Formats: sequence, C-alpha cells, structure tokens
Amino acid sequence: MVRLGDDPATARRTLEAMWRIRRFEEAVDDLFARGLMHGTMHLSIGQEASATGACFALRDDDAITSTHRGHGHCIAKGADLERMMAELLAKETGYCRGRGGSMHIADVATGNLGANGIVGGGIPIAAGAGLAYRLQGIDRVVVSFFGDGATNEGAFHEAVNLAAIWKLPVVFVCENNKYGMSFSTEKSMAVETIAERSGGYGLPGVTVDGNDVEAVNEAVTTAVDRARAGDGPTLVEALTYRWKGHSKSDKNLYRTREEISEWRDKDPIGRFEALVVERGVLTATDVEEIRAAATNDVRDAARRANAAPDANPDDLLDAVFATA
Amino acid sequence: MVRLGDDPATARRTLEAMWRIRRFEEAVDDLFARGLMHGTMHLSIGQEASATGACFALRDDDAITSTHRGHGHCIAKGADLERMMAELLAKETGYCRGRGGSMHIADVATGNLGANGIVGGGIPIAAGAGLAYRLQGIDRVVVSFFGDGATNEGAFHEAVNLAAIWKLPVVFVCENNKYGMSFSTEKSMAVETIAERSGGYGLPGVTVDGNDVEAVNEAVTTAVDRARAGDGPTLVEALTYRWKGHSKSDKNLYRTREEISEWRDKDPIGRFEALVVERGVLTATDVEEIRAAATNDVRDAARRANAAPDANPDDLLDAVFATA
Amino acid sequence: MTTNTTQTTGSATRTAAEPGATGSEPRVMTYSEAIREAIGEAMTADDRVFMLGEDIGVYGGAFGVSGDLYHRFGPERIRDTPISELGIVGAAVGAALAGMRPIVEIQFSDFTCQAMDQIVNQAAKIHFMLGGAAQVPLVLRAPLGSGTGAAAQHSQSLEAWFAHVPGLKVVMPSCAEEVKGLLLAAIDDPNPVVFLEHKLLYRTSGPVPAGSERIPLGSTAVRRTGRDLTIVATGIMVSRCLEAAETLAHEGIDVSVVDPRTLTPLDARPILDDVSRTGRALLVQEAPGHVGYMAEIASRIVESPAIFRLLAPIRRLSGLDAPIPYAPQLETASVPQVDSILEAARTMLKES
Amino acid sequence: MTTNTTQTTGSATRTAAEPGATGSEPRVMTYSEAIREAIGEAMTADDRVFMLGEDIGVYGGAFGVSGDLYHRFGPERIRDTPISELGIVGAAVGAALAGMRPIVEIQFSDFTCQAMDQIVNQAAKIHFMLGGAAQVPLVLRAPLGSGTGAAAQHSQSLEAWFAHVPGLKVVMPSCAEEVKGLLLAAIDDPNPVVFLEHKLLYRTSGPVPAGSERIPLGSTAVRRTGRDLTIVATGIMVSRCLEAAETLAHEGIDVSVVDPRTLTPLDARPILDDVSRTGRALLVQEAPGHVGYMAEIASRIVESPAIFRLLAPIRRLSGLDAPIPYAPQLETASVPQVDSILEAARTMLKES
Ligand SMILES: Cc1ncc(C[n+]2csc(CCOP(=O)(O)OP(=O)(O)O)c2C)c(N)n1
Ligand SMILES: Cc1ncc(C[n+]2csc(CCOP(=O)(O)OP(=O)(O)O)c2C)c(N)n1
Ligand SMILES: [Mg+2]
Ligand SMILES: [Mg+2]
Repeated sequence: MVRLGDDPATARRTLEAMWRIRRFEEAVDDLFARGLMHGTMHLSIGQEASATGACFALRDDDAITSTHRGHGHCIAKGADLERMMAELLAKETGYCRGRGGSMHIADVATGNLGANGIVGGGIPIAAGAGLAYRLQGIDRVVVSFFGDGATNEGAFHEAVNLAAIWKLPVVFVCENNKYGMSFSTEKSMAVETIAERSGGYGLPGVTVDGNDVEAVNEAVTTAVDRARAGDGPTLVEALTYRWKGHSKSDKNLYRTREEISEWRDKDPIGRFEALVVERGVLTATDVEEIRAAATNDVRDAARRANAAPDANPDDLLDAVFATA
Repeated sequence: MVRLGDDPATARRTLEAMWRIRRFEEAVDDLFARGLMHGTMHLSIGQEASATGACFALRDDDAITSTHRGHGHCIAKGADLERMMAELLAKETGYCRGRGGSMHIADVATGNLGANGIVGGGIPIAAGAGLAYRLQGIDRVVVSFFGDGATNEGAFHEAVNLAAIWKLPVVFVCENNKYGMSFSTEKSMAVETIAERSGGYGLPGVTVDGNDVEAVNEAVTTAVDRARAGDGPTLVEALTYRWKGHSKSDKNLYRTREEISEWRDKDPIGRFEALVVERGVLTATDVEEIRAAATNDVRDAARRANAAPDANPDDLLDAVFATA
Repeated sequence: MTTNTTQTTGSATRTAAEPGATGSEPRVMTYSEAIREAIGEAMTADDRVFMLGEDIGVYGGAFGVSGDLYHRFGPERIRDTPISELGIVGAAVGAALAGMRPIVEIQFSDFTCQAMDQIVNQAAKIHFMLGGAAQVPLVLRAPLGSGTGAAAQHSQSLEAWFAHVPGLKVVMPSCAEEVKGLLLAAIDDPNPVVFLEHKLLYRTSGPVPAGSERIPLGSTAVRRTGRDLTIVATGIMVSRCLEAAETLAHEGIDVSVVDPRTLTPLDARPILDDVSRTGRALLVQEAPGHVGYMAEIASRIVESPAIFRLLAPIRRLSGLDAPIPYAPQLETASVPQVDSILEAARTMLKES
Repeated sequence: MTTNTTQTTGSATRTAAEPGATGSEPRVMTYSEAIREAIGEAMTADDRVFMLGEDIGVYGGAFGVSGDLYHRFGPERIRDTPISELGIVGAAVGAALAGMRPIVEIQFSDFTCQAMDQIVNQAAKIHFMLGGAAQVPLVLRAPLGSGTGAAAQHSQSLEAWFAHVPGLKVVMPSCAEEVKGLLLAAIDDPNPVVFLEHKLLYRTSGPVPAGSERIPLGSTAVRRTGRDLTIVATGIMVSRCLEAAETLAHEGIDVSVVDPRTLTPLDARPILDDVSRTGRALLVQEAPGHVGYMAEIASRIVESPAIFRLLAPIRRLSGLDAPIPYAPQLETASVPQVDSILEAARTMLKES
C-alpha cells in the first residue's frame, strides 16, 4: 500500500491539509477570544491526522458525515477556507449563509453531507447515504466521523447494525480522543477499545494510532476498498487527543496538565514532518514553505470573508422550505 | 447447583407455572377468537420455559420488567390470574383498572414493574430500578425481559452500557424466538447470537436452550448471583419459539409450517414433564393433576373476572396525575 | 365518506404517471389500497422512490398497507428493517440527501418518539441550516389515533408536535378519496413530509381517482357548507362530523364541515371565510385539547377580523387530556364521537 | 427581574427544609445558583433525591448549574452519565418507579428528542396506564431557547410539545426569584415534571428566598397590572415584556404582564380575569407561533366569556416559524425582542 509520506506530491498535500486545519482553528480560536466570533466552537487541534488520513482515503465523489468538531473533516475533504470562515463570521457568503455556523458546515459539492450539532446524529445519515449509492448503482463510499462519546448513543448502535446487515459502503471512523466532553472512555464504557464494539454487529473493528496520519490512512483505505467492493462496513478507531477544551465553556477540570502536555508531544503534524524529512521525501525548507502557505491561506481567507456582506435576516421565512 | 426438576416441590411449582401460562394464554386466545376480548394480544405459548426459568431464579423481592409478550413473565413472577384476566376483560378489578390491557400489566407487589408496549422500552427502566436498589443499599436484582428484535433498538444499547459501566444488579434476558414480528434474526443482525452483542459492553453473554427450563434457570441464577454480589450485569439469551403468530394480525407469511411444527415438537412443558417423570421426581399422575389444576385455576379466574364490574370511564381525567 | 360539497382552494394538478391512467373513472377502494396504489405509481414513475420500514415486506405491513408491493418491487425497494426507528428514519434522511426519495413507514406514530432526533433535529432543519444547499425529500408515513384497543402507547395523535416544527410539512388525510392525491403530492415535495394516517380509516372506502392527480399540500377542503355553524375537523373526525352534520340537518341545524387536510402549511382562508359567514366555530380533533392543533385554528380565527363576526365563544371538542385507555368503554369515552359532536353543536346553537 | 406587582393565585406553602432556614432574608443570586441551591436542599432533606446527567460532575454542568454539587454529594448522587439521553431518562423512570426521586439534566432541551420515548411513552403514561398502581416522580431539567449563537439544534423552545402530553407537568420559570420555589415544588411532585430553564436567564439574578418555600405548580403570576392591555408571556419573554411595559408606561400605555409559570397544569383564571378587564391580549413566546403554547392561551380566552370583552383581535407575538439561525443578526431577528413587543403593543392600542 502506498503511504501518504512516500512521494513528495502526496506528502505535500497531506501536510498542507493538516496545516490548513491547524491554522484555521488557531485563527478561529483567536477571533473568538477577541470577541469577533459568536456562538460556540469545538476545536480539533491535535486531531488533524485522523481527519486528514481518513479523508485522503476517499475519492472526490465519496462522501463524509461530520460532527460538531468538524472543521478538520471539512478542510481535509476539500472545503473552501473562505466560505468556511465566512460562515463562522456570520456572512452571506458562508457555506450556510450564516444560518448554520460552525456546527453545520456542509459542502455537498465536495461530498461533505454536513457537520452535526447532535452527537451521533450523522451516523444513521451516513448509512442512508451509503444505501442511496447502492440503490443508485454507484460505487461511492461514505465515511462517517464521530467521537468516542457518540458510540454511547442509540443512533450509533442502530446505524452500525443497519450498515452491517445491508453490507452498506460505509466506513465508521471513531475519533477516540479519550473524552466525551468531560466523561472519559474509561468511565463511559466497560471495554478497552471502541473497536471491540464492532463485534456485536459482525463487522471488522480496528484501532489505529490516530496521530499517525499514514496509519489512519492505511486502515481507512483498507476499509474503503472493502466497502467499495460490496463487502460491507468497518469500524476504524483512531486514538487521538484534542489539545483544547471541549468548547468555549470548558474549564478543563477533568484532565491533568501532564496528560495534555504528553499528548502535545505527540503532535501529529510535527511527527509527519519529521518522518517525511527523515525519509527524504520533503526538505525542511519544503515543510517551512507549506506551513507558511497555510498560514497565508487562512489569513487571506479570513480577510476576504470579513469583507463580505453580513447574512441578511430578511428572507428567513422563505428559507425554511425547499421549493421544487 | 440445584435444578428445578430435582425435588418434587420445586418441580411441581415449575410445572404449575408453565401450565398456568399455557392455559391462561389458550383461554385468552379463545376469548379473543370468540370476540369477547378487545384490542390485540401477543401470546408466548411455546416460550413458557424462558419466563419460568428466569423468574424462578429470583427472590420474591427482586423485580422484573416485561414486554408486549408478557403474560408468562407476569404469571411466573406470581401475578394473580383473576386480576390479569379482569384486566384483559376491561374490568375495574383488573391490574390496571382496564386502562392498560395486555401490554401494560404490572404488579408492583410481586416486583413486576410492568409490561411494555414499546419494544425495548423496559430495558432502560430495568437499569434504573437496579440503580435505585443500589443507591438504597438493598441487594435486589432486576431481570429485564426483551425479545431478539428489541436488541436492535438504541434503548437496548444505551441501557446495557449504563448497567455495564455502573455494574448494576440487572440481568438482561433476551428471549430469542427467531423473529421480531416477521423479521428473522438472520436478517436483523450479522452475528450468530444475541449473546455476542454483550462483548461490546464488557459483560458476559451466554446462550441457552430457552425451551429447557432448567438450563434457563441455571444461567439466570448464575447471573443473578453475580449481579447480587455487585459484579454487574449479564446478558442471557434463551433460544425459544412462539407457536402462535406475532399478534392477531399475523398471517404467518414469513415462516414455514415445518419450522413451526419442528418447534412444537420441542414443547418446553412436555419436555420438562418427561424429564421429571423419568427422574422419578413426579409421577405421571402428579403431572396430570398439575395440568388439570392449572386448567381449573384459569377457568375459575376467567369466570370470576368476567363477573366483576366493568371499568368505569367517569374518573379518567382524575387518573392522569398522581396526588401525593 | 359522504361529501356533500367539496371545494378546494389551490387547484389540483393532474400529472400522468402511467400512460392512459388519467381521465379514467374513479374506483371504489379502501384508504389502505389507495395509499398502496399511490406508492406503487410513484415507484413505477420514479426510480428514486423506495420504501423502508418494519415488516413492510412479506408481512405486508403492520396494517397491511404495503401489501403486495414487496412482490412487485422486491426487497431492495420495499425494504424490511430491524426494529430501529431512529436508525431507519436517519437512513431515510441520508438517502434523501444523497438523491433518493424515501418513504418511511413507522408502524405506529407513537414510535416517532424513537426517531424524533432524525425527524426534528435533522430532517426538518437541514435545508434551512445548510443555507439551502441541500434538500431532504422524504415522506414519513405513520398511523395515529385510537379505537383499536391498543392502549396508551399505540393510540396517540401527535400531529400538533410535527405541525409545530418549522421545516416539516404535515398531512392528515381524512378519506380514501383523497389519500392518494395527497400522498403523491407529499412524495413530490422536496421537503420532509409527515403523513399521518388514521388506523380506523384504513378499511373505509371511497371513489379513488385512477389517474395520478395531486392534491396540493396546503389546500383546505370545505366538505359541506352550512348556515349556522362552522365545524373544523381533522383526520377521522371529519367523517364523524359529516355524519353529525346529517343528523343536525334533520333538526334544522345547518353546519359547514371544513377539513384543513394539511396542518402545515395551513390554508386558513376557507376556515376564516366560513366562520365569518356562520359566526360560530366548533373545532374537533381526536388529540387531547391542551396545546393541540385546534388551538392554532382558534388562534387564527381570533387574530383575524373573523373574531368580530363571532356570535358565540369558540368551542374546541377534543380528546380528553389523558392517555388513551385500553377498555373499549373507556377508549370511546376518551375521544369525540358523533354523539358528543352533536351535543356540542346543539349547545352552541342553543346558547347563542 | 423588575416586578412591579406580583400576585399569585394558590398560596405559596412554606416548608422548612433545614432548621432555621425559613424566615431568613432573601439573597441576591443568579438563576443558576438558585437552581443549585434548590437541588442541594432537596438532596440534603431527602435521600431519595439524586441527579444524573452528562457532565454534571466535575465539569459542573454544560451551563455550570450543578457546579459544586458533585463535591458536596459525591459521584453516586451527582451521577455523570455517558452520552445516552434515552438511556438516562429511562434509568430515571426506573429509579423513580423503584422509589427514588431522580432529577435528570439534559444538556440542551433539543436532546429531549433522543429521549422522547421514555419521557412521553413511559414516564407520562405509567401512572395512568397502570391504573394508579405506580408513580413516576422525576424532574427533567433542560435549558431551552436561543440567544447563544448555538444554532438550530441547540436553541429550540419545545415547551408546547410537553404541555400537550397528558401526564407531564411543565414548568417554565422566568426569574431567579422564583426558580428555586418552583423547582422544589417540582421535586416534591409525585409526577414527572419537565422543568424548562432559559439559557439566557442562568446569569440573571434576583432576590432568592433563603427558606424552602414551594411555589405550587399551577399558579399563574400577575407580574404587573395595567389598564390597557394584557400581555401573557413565558420564560425569557416575561422580563422582556416587563422591560417593554416600563417604556410603554412612559408613553401612557399601561399594560399587565402575566406569567403562567406552569404550562401544565395551567391556572387560567388570572389570565381570563385580566383580559376581561383590559379587553386586549398580546401573547408573547419565543417558540415558533404555529401550534405553539400561546395558541392554547388564545383558545382559553376565546372559549370563555372573556371573548365578549375583547376590544381588539388577540395578537400572538412569537418566534418565526423557522429554525433558529446561527448569525447573531439573524438569531435576534428570529424571536421577539423588546422592540418588537413595544411595536406590537403600540399597534394594538392604535388600532382599537
Ligand atoms: C445528543 C447530544 N447529546 C449531547 C450533546 C452535547 N455534546 C456536544 S459534544 C459532546 C461530547 C461529544 O463527545 P465525542 O463524541 O467523544 O466527541 P468529541 O467532542 O470528543 O470530539 C456533548 C456531550 C449533543 N450535542 N448532542
Ligand atoms: C418501538 C417499537 N417499534 C415497533 C413496535 C411494533 N412491534 C411490537 S412487537 C414487535 C416485534 C418485537 O420483536 P421481539 O423484540 O423479538 O419480541 P417478540 O415479539 O418476538 O417477543 C414489533 C415490531 C413497537 N411496539 N415498539
Ligand atoms: Mg471524544
Ligand atoms: Mg422475537
């Protein structure tokens, strides 16, 4: 299997995606802290490898469903930074015309069927999209992202079972960042891994190092191939960590500084950089450039988004129902 | 472990319970066919061993939650046949004063927290009752009955997980009669047994012959002991079969005559009778007497129930809220 | 259903689903059969339409509605599911997002409780929340109502809930004659539509158009026009009110019977007009009265100039504010019957 | 909240939870703190009371309401749960049946959708369905409403749904001053009570009684008595209406503001009396208007003789019939604000 860090073009794209995620979320964090952004926000800083590794296993016409912590999935699947930023800045040019915000960014064109403010909400939707593709005779695959906490919802159970019995082309990617808000996986389940939950449904379950973008990619690629071949779904658990609090209201009372700093040391981006430099696929200068380009891209996106017109309240009632 | 068919007194009680269930449901089937009973009805004829074997593993002060197919659980836990019959006959003297009917019989005094018209509805309730007993420092155990179909509901998943992480004193007894209405377990899940579903929650799962009342009793007793000792829940799957249709609307299009007659040959009552006679614990005459007594008990219950006053519509509105 | 006068606002559009189907004579068939025919025609006309639900396959549906569709369209398009209401409605949402037109059957509308997240937080909101970038064209069919002795968890009438959720359209077809046209319109609609069938109507029959005429969502039907009183009724109550109207006519009380048919969007104009004319409004529903749908109808009337034409207080006649009980005599006493409608109408006329 | 006049029907009962607590001076504290105090007092007074919900432990609750309760009562009684709303409400139902008095916190009331089966099909119906043989004394607390930029899936006001379900009591406390007394009454109640807190009220403050006075469920409060117009409002809208009332007073428009506090049971008498006196009713809620709670209030008015005292059509001022959008300017435009209340009141007075 070809790895993401094996050739310069792919390595560059991979690193680019991860840096764009990181820089986008840092910018958002900053805008929020400065009172320039509204609402709440769930940052995936530290989890860039799982989003990127999984999305990079997909074809452009494959689909994903995402979560409240979805900026990374969105960017890795190819969303436009400016339209994302515009959405968060409550602009008419945002992906949702300011109606959705951070938790509802979708980009149907790039196959992103939507973030979701409901924990577990996207999982049955992914099964349904997979079913649609099957009924349409199209060999598209759907990756459904969700967190460890989401696996405690009935929606997870019902959707995974449907996908299993119907052998739907779906890959369930659980980003296990050890906590559902403040509740740790040690407390929320009496098994060691999320992957073990696959056994009850008759589908394969694998656990991978979620901070190793190549490992994630490899596991998801295997699962995608299997799904595309009509052999049904797989549950892939990516072990990772969010550096930031759950959301803006998090006082971080439930985890230790040590734990956080340990995981910061496992930075998935630095790790991939070191790897590709060591392999001689990219140079330190390449890496530097990629990082700078991401910084610029995000800055530009924010600047342009900021200049766009504000979302307009006049047609709210007309926006409720689709017309034909 | 002492078996239900080892001594005459227990063997008699066991056989009595199974016959009372069988005769009760036959009577109900007949009343319904003759237009003397209203609504719908889910008969458990053929499943008497799982209800009896499981309830006989409990102390009087232990509790159960039951299902739409709950007459057997109710009787095995010690309910009064006359009050049950009165309920079905829409009488004021029924367990629910005619407000609940077949799907809602409860008997709090004998620890039956209620049948349930909602598939899976009783499972989280059982977990909650188990939690209550724990918080109260009482060593009561709850058996939650449900069908194979119910394990596809989110309620099953969430409740079993809660019981697992909190090590609640609950035993989950799945009566796997091969069908959830018309949908077979082969189609509704991609694993062989319901017991395998326990793996994802970190609790033991066992499959037993649900038509062997001793085997059910033994498995549930082990699970109850474990629960009472504070070691948490168990999932017990009892393989059984309902001879009758799912409910009154069933045209039986989804299973073969052969399958039904095969399972009729595995009659759990006849089997236990043969066993205890062979063991010399009861005589053929004893068995005959027990059967006749059950027939009489049910006939008397129906007669007395029938003579009772009809449920009265006058105070429906006063019955909605409890007052202190 | 006996229809004395039927006027509808909004014009019924006639669309040929199968060649030669239009223009043929209506046939008398049951409400169930009419639903089945609508689904069959929609599935024949459009590959994107498929059905999923519990026991809709070889069993033919809990109420026999899907019947032989399984044999006609096979297990892929008439898709039996496990008992997983949340999962299957969610799957319908996903399939709709990905270009299909799913019809989900929920065995009893009470079990929409299991699927509320997908219905309300997902299906209803996605189009709006995504700024119009996606549509969720699905139909959720579910039987509501009491009268079958199935007790409190199988007899609710929850239409008010759905009608209160922006983004859902809600249809309550009241007769065999119209259920086909309303269902075809619901299937065409690019939005999620909750289609609430009454169990007791399944076996009632009436003349059903052979063609594939749609009845537009949002067109109230005036079933009967009278001088003294406007009765607004939904679902099963429409036929009970029409029956009561016949009796009242013999007593010299001449009533209108108006059926909104779709609760959202509501075509209020015919109601307001009729009430303005008669000066009296009796609003009849099976659901409990407290915060029920008829409260909306009452509000529409009294927010409009029609309030000034009222000769009597508005009266709602609803189910008791109690769960539906099992015993037949209790069940009957729990929801409006022809007698209680008669009684309410007479009292209103006597007192004003 | 500025309370000009507070009259309540039904008398507030004073019950000593802790010796010496009664009779002490009210302290200014926030709505959140008052809720926490009520829970703490109830848990101290009664071993059967415990709390379960997501992140209510060391995190202190999504909105910080449970705060230090975890440290005071420990993990068994302040019980953190996995993300399993259906399971935890079901567990509360089971615990209540088995003799406990659980308080469940649902992080956002939108997620009651996940638990609707246990709330509506189980908790609400068990007492009735079992012929009175069992009780389900539980309190389900959940924040509702918009204003935090959390968008459509985290901002709904679903009170009308719960109020429509026989067997549930529904409380919407509108100020810090009263939330404690209402919550204590809800915890005492032998029935399932849905207790809907508004997110924007959590940080508002007012004088909260130190004692454990209960405010009986089913007692409407008249917050202000005026001559020209009766405003009925719920939740956050009560304070907005009181603010508007001040401005209107300067313009010579003298309005009453009435707060039902409990939606079920509804104490309608004070509303009918006030409307009969002023002849005008403006009904204000945050939820979408269509089939919302205020439709019930309108209906109660026009079913009663108060209808004959009306000088103007009733007017409902509600949230748009749309999901709540994210952008602040859209969100603000979606629900009634002080300005729109002023505008509505002025128009009503001008036109009649
Ligand atoms: C149904 C539902 N319950 C609760 C919440 C509140 N909530 C939002 S995110 C979250 C934690 C989710 O944990 P996990 O699935 O592990 O994802 P993570 O946040 O760790 O990425 C919670 C409890 C919600 N949005 N939806
Ligand atoms: C939530 C819910 N969905 C569907 C139904 C309709 N229904 C009643 S019983 C049943 C089959 C249940 O199957 P299983 O759990 O295996 O129990 P069994 O009937 O075989 O005893 C179905 C689908 C219901 N009552 N509740
Ligand atoms: Mg997590
Ligand atoms: Mg079964």
